[in-house]
Amino acid sequence: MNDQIIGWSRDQMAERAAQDIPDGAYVNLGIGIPEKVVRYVPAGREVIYHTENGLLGMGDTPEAGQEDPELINAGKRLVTAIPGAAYFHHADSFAMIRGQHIDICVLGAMQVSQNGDLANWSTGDPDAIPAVGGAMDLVAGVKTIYVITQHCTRSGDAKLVANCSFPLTGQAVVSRIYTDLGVIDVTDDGFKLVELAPGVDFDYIQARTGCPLLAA
Amino acid sequence: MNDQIIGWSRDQMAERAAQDIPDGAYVNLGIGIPEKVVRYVPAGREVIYHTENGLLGMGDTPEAGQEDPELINAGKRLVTAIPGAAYFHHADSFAMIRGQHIDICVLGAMQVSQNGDLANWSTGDPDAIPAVGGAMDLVAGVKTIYVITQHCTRSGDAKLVANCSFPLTGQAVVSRIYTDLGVIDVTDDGFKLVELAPGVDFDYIQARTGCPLLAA
Amino acid sequence: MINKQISSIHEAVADIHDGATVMIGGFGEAGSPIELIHALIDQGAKNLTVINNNTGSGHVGLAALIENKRVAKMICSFPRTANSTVFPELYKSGNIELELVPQGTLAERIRAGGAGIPAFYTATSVGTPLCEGKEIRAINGRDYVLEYGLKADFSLIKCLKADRYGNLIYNKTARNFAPIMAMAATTAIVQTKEFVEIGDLDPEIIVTPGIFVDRVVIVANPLLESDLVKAERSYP
Amino acid sequence: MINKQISSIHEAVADIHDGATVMIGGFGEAGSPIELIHALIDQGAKNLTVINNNTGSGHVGLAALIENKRVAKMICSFPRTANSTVFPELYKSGNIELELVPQGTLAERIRAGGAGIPAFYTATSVGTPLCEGKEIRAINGRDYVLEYGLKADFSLIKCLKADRYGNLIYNKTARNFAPIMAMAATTAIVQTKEFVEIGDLDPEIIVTPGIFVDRVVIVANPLLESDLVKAERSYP
Repeated sequence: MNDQIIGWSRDQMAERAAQDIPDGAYVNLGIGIPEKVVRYVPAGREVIYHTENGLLGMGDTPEAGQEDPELINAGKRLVTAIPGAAYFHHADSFAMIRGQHIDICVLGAMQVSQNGDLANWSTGDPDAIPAVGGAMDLVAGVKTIYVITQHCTRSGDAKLVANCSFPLTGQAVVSRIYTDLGVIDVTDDGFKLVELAPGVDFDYIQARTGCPLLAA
Repeated sequence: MNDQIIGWSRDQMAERAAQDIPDGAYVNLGIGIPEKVVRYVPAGREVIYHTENGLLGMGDTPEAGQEDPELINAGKRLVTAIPGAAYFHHADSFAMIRGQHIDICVLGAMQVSQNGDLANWSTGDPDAIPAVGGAMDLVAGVKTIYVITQHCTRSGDAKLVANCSFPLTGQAVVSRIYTDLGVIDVTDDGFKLVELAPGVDFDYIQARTGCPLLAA
Repeated sequence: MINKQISSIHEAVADIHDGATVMIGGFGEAGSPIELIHALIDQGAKNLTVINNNTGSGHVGLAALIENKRVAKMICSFPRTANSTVFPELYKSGNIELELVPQGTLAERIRAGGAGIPAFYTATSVGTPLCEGKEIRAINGRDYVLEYGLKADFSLIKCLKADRYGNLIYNKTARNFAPIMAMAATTAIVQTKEFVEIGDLDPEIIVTPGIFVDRVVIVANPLLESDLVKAERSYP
Repeated sequence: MINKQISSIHEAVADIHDGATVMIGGFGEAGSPIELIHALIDQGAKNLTVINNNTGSGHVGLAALIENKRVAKMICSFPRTANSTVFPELYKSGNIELELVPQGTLAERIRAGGAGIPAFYTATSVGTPLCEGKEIRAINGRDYVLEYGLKADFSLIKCLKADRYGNLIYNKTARNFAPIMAMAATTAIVQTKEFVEIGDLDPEIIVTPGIFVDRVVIVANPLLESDLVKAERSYP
C-alpha cells in the first residue's frame, strides 16, 4: 500500500466531517483543514458558521474584487458574510462559545487521547513561542468537539494516543475524530472506529493508532 | 419663621444641584426630585444624562404627541433622547455604572450619615416590601454621589444623622447633599455647611440636623 | 432550512412546564411581552420562578400571571411600583417568595448566565443587608461580594423586528433586559412587531444574533400595559 | 460643549507615559489602529505593557512598536502568526515578557475590567498548564478557574465613524476588541475614517457610546498592514 494514494485528502476529510453537521447547527471552525468544512454543507441543510473574531454567518472566500481586509476569519483569511449574518465584539463572541451556544466546533489536533483529551496548542518545547488563541475557550464551551487531523505526524508518529504527551488544550472534550484514514469516536471504552476511508482496512488504521481501537 | 416659605422648593433644589455639574459630565439621576435636574443645565454647558434602563443622552419630558411608551427613564416616566444619544441593554448600562464611567449620580435619601453612608431603599420595616432597584449599584460604581432630599422627614425627623438607623444602600459614598435648607458636604470631619438656602440661618439648619454641622 | 417562526403565541409557550424558571423581559411596560405572558396564563403552567426587574402593574401581564397564582418565586430588584398591588398582597400573606437583587447585579447575573460565567465579584451591596451570608473577598484593597450567574429554562421577550434566523432588533428603551435574557435561557421565545426577510437586517446593527433565539412569533399590534391598567382590565 | 476631536494623531497620544499599560485594538490587521501605533513610536514612550490578541506582522504597526524596544511585556493569546518574526526573536533572547491568555479569557478579562468586575470564574484552561497557580473552584459540580479583570491606562482603537461625543460604529470584523478596550482604558483614543455630525448616528446602532471614548482623531485613509508588509516596509 502507498500512503500517498489511500485514504482521504484534506478536502475529503472536511467534506466527510460536514456530513455530520445537522441542519440548523451553529458551528465554529478551527484554523487549517477545519476551515474547509464551510464549503461542504450537504444539500438541503442550512448551517451557520461562527468565527470567534466577531461574525455569525461566515461564508466562503470572497470572489476577486469583493475582498475586504476587515472581513476575516479566526485564521485571518478573507471571508464573506452570508445574508442574515451579524457582527459583534470579542466578548460577545466568546459569550456564544463559553455560554454553550455553539453546537459544534471542528478543530485541528496535535494529539487526542483515548478519553478525549485534546492537545493542539503546544508541543511543550521550552524554546517554542507558546500560542493558544481561542482553542481552550472553544473546547471548554462548545457542546460537541470534532477534530480533523492527519492520522499521523509527518514523521509517522501516532496522533491518537493512550495519553497525550503534549500540554492539554482541554480534558475529555473530543467526541469524534476525522482523519485521512477514517472516522473514530471517543467512547467510554476508548477509541472506536466508525468508518474507514477508501483503501484503508482495520489493521492498517490500528497499526497507526497509538492505543487499541475498537472495531466498528 | 415659617417652614412653608423659607428655603428652596423641589425645583430650586434640583436647579442648585445642577450648578455643580460640570460641562461634559456623564450624570445619572435617581427617581424623584433628582429627575428634575435634567431641566437645569446651566447655559453654556453640555451634560449627558444616563438612565440605567438603557439610554445615554436622556432628554426632558416629551411634548404632547411625541410620547413613546418604550422611551422611559428609570422612574418609568416618559422621556426623550437627545441627538447623539445611544440605546443599549441593561448589562451594558450597568457596566457604565459599575465600571466607574458615570461621573456623578444624584439620588434621593431617607438618611445620610456624617461619614457619607446612604440609606435610601428600606426603613427596615419587616412588613414593608423591600425594593432596591439600581441604587446599590449606583453608589458602588459612580465616582461622585450627590443627594437631593428634604432636610427633614414629614414628621420633622432629621435625615442628616450621626449614624443611619435604616439599612444602608452603601457605606461612605455620599459627597454632597442638597436639601431645602442648604448645601452640605460630607468631609473627613463630618457634615460641613457649604451654602444656606434663602431665609435659613446656621442655627436653623443645625437645629434640624441630627449631628454637628461645621460652619461654612 | 432554519425557520424559527412559530405560527401562534399559544404554540410558542406550549412546553413551559410546571416549576420552570422563566425570565420575562421588560422594564415596566417597555419591552414587556404581554401577549406571551397572557398565553402563558392560558397555558396553565404553575409553580414558576420568574425573573423580571419588577412585578407588573394592575391586573394584566406579569401582575396577572402572579395574581393567577402561577408564580412561586420572583427574582427582581423592585417588586413595588405604581399600580402594583398584586405582588405586595401575596408577599405579605406569605404566598410568594422573593429574592431581591440589586438591578445591576441582576443584569450582570443574567449576562453571566448567558456567557458561561458561573460566578463573579462585584462591589454592589457590600456593607448592606443584601450581602449577608455571601462570600466577601478583598481584591486590590476593596471588598467585593461573590454573585452567581442566573440561567432560565425559558425567556419571554419582545422585539421590534426579527427574521427567520432569530436575529433581533429592539425599540428604544424597550431593549433593556431582552438581549441578555435571550442569552441566558435554554429556550428564548420572542414576540416581534415585524417579521422581515433574511438580509433585511444590516449585520452591523443586529442586537441579538439568532444563535440566542429559539422561537419567534409575530404580534403586530401588541397591547400596552398602561392602556390596560388605565381601563382597569384584568386577565384572563 | 463636548468635543472629543483632537486635531492630530501626535497630539492624541502625547501623554502616554513610560511604563503605561496600553490596549491596542485589532485582530491581525482588521481594526489595527496603525497610524496611532506609529504616532506612539514617534512619541517615544517605552517600557509599555501592551494588550493585543497578537504581536503584529512584519516591521510596521504593533510589530514595529515591539521592534523599537518600547514594549516590556505583551499580554496576548497568539504571539506568533505568519510574518511575525519580531516578537519571537525578542522573546527567545529574553528581551520581552509574555503573559499568554486564552483568547476568550482575554476578551472577558478586558470586558470585566471595563464593567467594574474585578474577577470572575471560567472553565477555560482548567486542566491545562495555563491554570497552574490559579485558584480553582468547583461550582455546581464543574471546576472553574478564577481570572481577574484587565484595565489599561490607554487604549488605541480604530473605527469607521465617530461623532464629537465619541459615539462609534465599526466596519465588519474590525470591531473585534475595540468596544471592550474602549471600556477598559482610563483614556480611550480612537482613530476614525469618518467624523460625522451629532445625530447622524442612529442611537439604535451605536456600538460604543461616547461615555467610553476620550479622544477621536480622523485618519481618513488608513494604511493597511498587509500592504506595508507586502512592500517590506518598516517603521519608522
